[in-house]
Amino acid sequence: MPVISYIDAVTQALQEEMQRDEKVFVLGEDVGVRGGVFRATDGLYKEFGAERVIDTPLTESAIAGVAIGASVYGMRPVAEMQFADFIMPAYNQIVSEAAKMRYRSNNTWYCPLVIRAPYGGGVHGALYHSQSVEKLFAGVPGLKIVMPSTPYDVKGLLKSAIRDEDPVLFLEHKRCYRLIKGEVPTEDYTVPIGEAEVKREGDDVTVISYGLTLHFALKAAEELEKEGISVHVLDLRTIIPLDKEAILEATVKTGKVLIVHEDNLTGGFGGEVSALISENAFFELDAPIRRLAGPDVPAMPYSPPLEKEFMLNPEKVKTAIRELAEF
Amino acid sequence: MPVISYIDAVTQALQEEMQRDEKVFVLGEDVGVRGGVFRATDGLYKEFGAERVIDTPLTESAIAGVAIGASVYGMRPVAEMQFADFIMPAYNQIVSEAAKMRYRSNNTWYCPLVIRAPYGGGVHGALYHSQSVEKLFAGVPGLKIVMPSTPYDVKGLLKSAIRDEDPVLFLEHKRCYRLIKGEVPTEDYTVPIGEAEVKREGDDVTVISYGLTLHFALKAAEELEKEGISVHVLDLRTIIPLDKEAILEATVKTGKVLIVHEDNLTGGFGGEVSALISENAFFELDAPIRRLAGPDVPAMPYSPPLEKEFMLNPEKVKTAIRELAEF
Amino acid sequence: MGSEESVMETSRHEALGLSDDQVLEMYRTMLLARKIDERMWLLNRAGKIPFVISCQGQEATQVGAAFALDREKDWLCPYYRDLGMMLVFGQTAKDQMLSAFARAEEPNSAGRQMPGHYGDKRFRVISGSSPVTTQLLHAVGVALAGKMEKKDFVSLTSFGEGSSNQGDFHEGLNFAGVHNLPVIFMCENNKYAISVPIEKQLAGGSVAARGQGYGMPGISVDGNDPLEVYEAVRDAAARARKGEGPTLIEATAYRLVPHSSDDDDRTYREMGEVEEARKKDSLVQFKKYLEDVGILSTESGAELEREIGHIVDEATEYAEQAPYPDPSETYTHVYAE
Amino acid sequence: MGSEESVMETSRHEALGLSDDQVLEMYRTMLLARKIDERMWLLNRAGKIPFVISCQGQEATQVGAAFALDREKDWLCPYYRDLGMMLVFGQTAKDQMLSAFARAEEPNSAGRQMPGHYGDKRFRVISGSSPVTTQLLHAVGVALAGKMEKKDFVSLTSFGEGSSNQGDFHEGLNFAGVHNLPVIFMCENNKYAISVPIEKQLAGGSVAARGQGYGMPGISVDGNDPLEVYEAVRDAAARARKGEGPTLIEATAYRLVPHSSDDDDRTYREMGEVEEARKKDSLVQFKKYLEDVGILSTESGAELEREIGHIVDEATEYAEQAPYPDPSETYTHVYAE
Ligand SMILES: Cc1ncc(C[n+]2csc(CCOP(=O)(O)OP(=O)(O)O)c2C)c(N)n1
Ligand SMILES: Cc1ncc(C[n+]2csc(CCOP(=O)(O)OP(=O)(O)O)c2C)c(N)n1
Ligand SMILES: [Mg+2]
Ligand SMILES: [Mg+2]
Repeated sequence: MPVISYIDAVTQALQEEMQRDEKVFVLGEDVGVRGGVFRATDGLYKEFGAERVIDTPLTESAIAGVAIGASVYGMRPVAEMQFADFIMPAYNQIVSEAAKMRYRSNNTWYCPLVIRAPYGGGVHGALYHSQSVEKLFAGVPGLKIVMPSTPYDVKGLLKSAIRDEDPVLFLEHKRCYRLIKGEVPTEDYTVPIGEAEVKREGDDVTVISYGLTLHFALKAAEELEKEGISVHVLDLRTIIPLDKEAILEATVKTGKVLIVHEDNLTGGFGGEVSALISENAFFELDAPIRRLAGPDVPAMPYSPPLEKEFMLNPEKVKTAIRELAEF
Repeated sequence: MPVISYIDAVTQALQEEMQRDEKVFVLGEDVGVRGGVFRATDGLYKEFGAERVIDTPLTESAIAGVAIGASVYGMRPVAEMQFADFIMPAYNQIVSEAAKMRYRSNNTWYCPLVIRAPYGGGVHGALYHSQSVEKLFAGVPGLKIVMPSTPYDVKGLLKSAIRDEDPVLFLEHKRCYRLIKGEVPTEDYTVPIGEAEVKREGDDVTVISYGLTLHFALKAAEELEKEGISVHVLDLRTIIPLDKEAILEATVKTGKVLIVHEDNLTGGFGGEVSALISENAFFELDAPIRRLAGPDVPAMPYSPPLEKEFMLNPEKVKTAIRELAEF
Repeated sequence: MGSEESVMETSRHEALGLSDDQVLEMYRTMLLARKIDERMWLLNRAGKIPFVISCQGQEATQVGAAFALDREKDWLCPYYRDLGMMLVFGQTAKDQMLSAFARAEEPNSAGRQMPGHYGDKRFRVISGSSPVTTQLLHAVGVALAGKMEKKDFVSLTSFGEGSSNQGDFHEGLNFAGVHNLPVIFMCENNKYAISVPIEKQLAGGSVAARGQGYGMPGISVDGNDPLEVYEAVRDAAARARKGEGPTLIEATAYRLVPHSSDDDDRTYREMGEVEEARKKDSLVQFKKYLEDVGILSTESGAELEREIGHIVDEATEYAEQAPYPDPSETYTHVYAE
Repeated sequence: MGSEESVMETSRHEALGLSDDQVLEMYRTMLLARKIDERMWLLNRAGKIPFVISCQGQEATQVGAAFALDREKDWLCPYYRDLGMMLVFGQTAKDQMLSAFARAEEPNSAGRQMPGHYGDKRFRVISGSSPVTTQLLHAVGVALAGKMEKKDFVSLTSFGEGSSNQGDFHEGLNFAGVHNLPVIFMCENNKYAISVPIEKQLAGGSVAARGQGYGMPGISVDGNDPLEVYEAVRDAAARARKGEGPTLIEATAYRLVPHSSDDDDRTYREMGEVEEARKKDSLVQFKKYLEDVGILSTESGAELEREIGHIVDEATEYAEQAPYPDPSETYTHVYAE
């Protein structure tokens, strides 16, 4: 199997889906001629032309709203928000419209659309090019939220998202784009939305994560093995709908749970995971459920020492796991 | 002490603060001549004139953005969103601007502004005049979120919000407006932001809630007393910043916790409260932490049987408490 | 505007290519919309339905516009007052009453949404929400899809003059202009947004004047005149189908009743102003026109009123008896099942 | 435009009431902005600073506009390219370099924000963010406050032509129009929004043309000519102070460098086009003007360049040595402490 980068997996999925289905098209700022500011849509303009790879005006609400209209009509738009931080002007369209279209029309109309957005920090992006936004959408029924961590999952899940009958927010950690590489089959495959995956088996402590921090957990697990701590790592992959069974299974496996995400602690999605566990597997727990997350400050600052302070890393994850293991 | 309604407490607080401080002004849709569609600003236009009680165009982003500009200048704007459901077009201004102004300017600029919004259901308001929106803002550091349940708290907290140096989202449960009455002193007083209050003492089960469902909890507690179940009821009043000590104290009091809110279960603020408890008071718990909340559907439907099904009520809360008590 | 020779003898509707039957049908639909609406207020005041939001005063705009479209292929993204438009496109009095009573059989949402929140796949009417102006972008999206698929339909979206100040208006007109899309933006200017009059709402005072800033025609019409609206929309649709892009139309009329059943308009406007507006009521004026050109007589007019009264009665009775949705419906259709 | 008698003898800047010293100061500031900007690119390419976003090509617009304001009382809500404006209002080369190096002493945010995210209480410049066009509404809010407090300052906000399509533009202009506020909306049209050219961005092709839809003057000026910009902003400010309300100004120039240090503009525009634009570079043209009217000589021009070179060197050295903020700063100033 060829080894490709996380961002190439995005591009391949888009390209193959556009080849497979004429209704699939891409729209967003700089996605056409420029191929996207991260180059995620590189080559698509050349292959599919200006009509299917649309450079839109600088208007996120219109990008979302036009995609909604086109998807209701029967197209399969894949909209790009240039940075997840800039999805806010489209919030009304996504929350009030896309997420509620099926419910409010009693299953008559619906929005099979994907909104892709690069999120996350560690790239000198400062306050507004580093944010995690999943918690702002995780409580919006009607929307699905996918947050893959590996090229394999990116490609398989993006294909599933495009083929899905409901609106999917597809969040790509921008630090992973060129950092994370992995094997990806050449033949067509999908990864189902809503299924978590055990990325590493272990017995002492369970880490539940997604995105970039999943890799920190894997790294930490590898290093802790040498200290004799065996870590079980669950990659949520999709946060809505949430794979509750997988979470409970992973909890039972070790009885000690650490939830890790880059998004701020308070109001972050870790709270939901924690609540779910303590509601359903309370008596399986051998220690308090712990969360390790970004601090409760508005966003990640620019200056390197501050950015470093905000970001998680394998060391911080290791420390938290060790504490739980020793509990 | 005079007994007044929840909405009158809003009006009184606004009026008294406008009398006290010339920098305080009100803006929003229909807040002037009409006195607000709920009449929360009734009489203010007459007393303070069109300059301090501004009927704005139908533009929520402008209402928030203009309030931000004016507050940065040094005014004390109190903006009304006609319904919390219509705050979404202002999401970018609130999340990206108001909440981050102080942090991003290293404490140089800040936004002492209040955004009031009627939220919640049970008023035949259907999908878009019934939503709870707190979870959409609870993970936004820099913003404070106040959700009072009684006229006393409304008045005292709204005054605190107006005097606060940071942006405050002030969420008023619209079903409480005329339903909930209570004693309110005539002299000036404030209720501090960030302090929860025990609204009823009890020994068997702790209920943590806010807004309309707090009253359901009190009603349930009253009725359960006859069955010999003693219920401890904590009213969060402010959800950001969260009164962690009060939550942990209330937990320790009974060892059994039920969190109740009208907002949807998944991603709802109850998750944060639950996670906090299981992280910090795990060994004080005698039963799994339970959450009772609105179902995971986009919003409350119009048709009476559906609205009723969505809404919580004292019966549903009673059942949940009883289950916990018997655990 | 009509051929030189026969201007004086030709009636206005003939000059527009409309037959007597067609204008009669327009009037009939306007009247039906009005009567349904009036009945809803009665039902509301009698405590039978929780909420009404009215088309009263805007029937000419709505019916004139919808008549100018192709009811077999064009798409609508209307707003909550567009009862007249919905009737033209195919919904019935029964549909409206079922919706007012929030019954399971109601075609827009099976009772999930408030009345006035239209949506009907049979007639290519996309489901609308309450937050204003969002639908405008959906119409642009449909028009984009149509262009991509080389179809020749147009989409029409309507909205109030207050709502035209929302950011989505700007983003939508700009997007449609850049991509030269077959979409018609129709502002139904009824002079108030709840209590806020145009002077406090709309800088410059004209929605139509904003068209040229997007390089598209911005056309003002008398919203009380269904023929004038018809002509403007017909021409806009023809341009759109020819690939000449979008049009902004502002049809000005007046909201004859309070904003909704929850409103009390005496708190913000003089009742004399409403009385004045009633004199220009399109139902009065258009009726007079039809009488003047000899299409409607006192008798046939009265007969029509009776017939429509029956229809509304029947619809009301049917809807009142119809069952509510089952509570279990609360949980369905969040996602594809 | 100047008095009849002396038009031919009077130089353009004299006709505007500007002294020789003033225009020299304008040129000096433009040049300083350019040189700081150029140095930042070098530092970036040398791996010393992570990011640059440029004013290059827009100096005339920025400096001309800021000169027309009252630096003691007017307010600014600028955007990320407005280095020239910030220098006029009082920031220094050192401030810019501290910001580029993300140092603790940096005045906009103490290193929290990217360079170009201006904010300075000393000069009444409200802190800006990255999401475009949000600052426009803040300027409207400041103007509203000024009107309420019966002050006679104006606020000026600037933004790109791409950004002018955001909903906040529409809502802001409308609000300012309705309330007749003392605010100047200045679009710096540099013909691209990253890779997207005006034709794909801006329906109708003109931002200025949108002014009349809000009942306000919409004025197009040559963004390469600081005197033309100065005049337009001066007049707008005078109108605003007299209570005559807001003005929209579109100053068209060209972005001479890539969008930012992360961009590669060869992927979307011909380098020949950039070369063409360089011929109209305001620094070249305005220098020539000053030479033509005898204010600048070859020698004094060279001396100025040297002096500015020194300033930039010193600023760079200072900033490079200056300390980063302490990591503990990550946690401060979320709320009032
Ligand atoms: C985004 C949003 N804000 C506020 C409201 C509340 N609201 C409903 S209708 C209305 C007035 C609309 O006025 P206009 O656009 O002129 O339409 P009209 O009702 O007059 O036909 C308002 C403020 C809403 N539905 N959506
Ligand atoms: C809301 C938002 N969307 C997207 C971006 C990313 N972005 C930064 S600058 C830019 C282009 C801006 O173009 P224009 O307004 O013409 O200003 P210019 O950079 O050309 O001066 C884009 C798309 C952003 N900053 N904010
Ligand atoms: Mg109106
Ligand atoms: Mg530009």
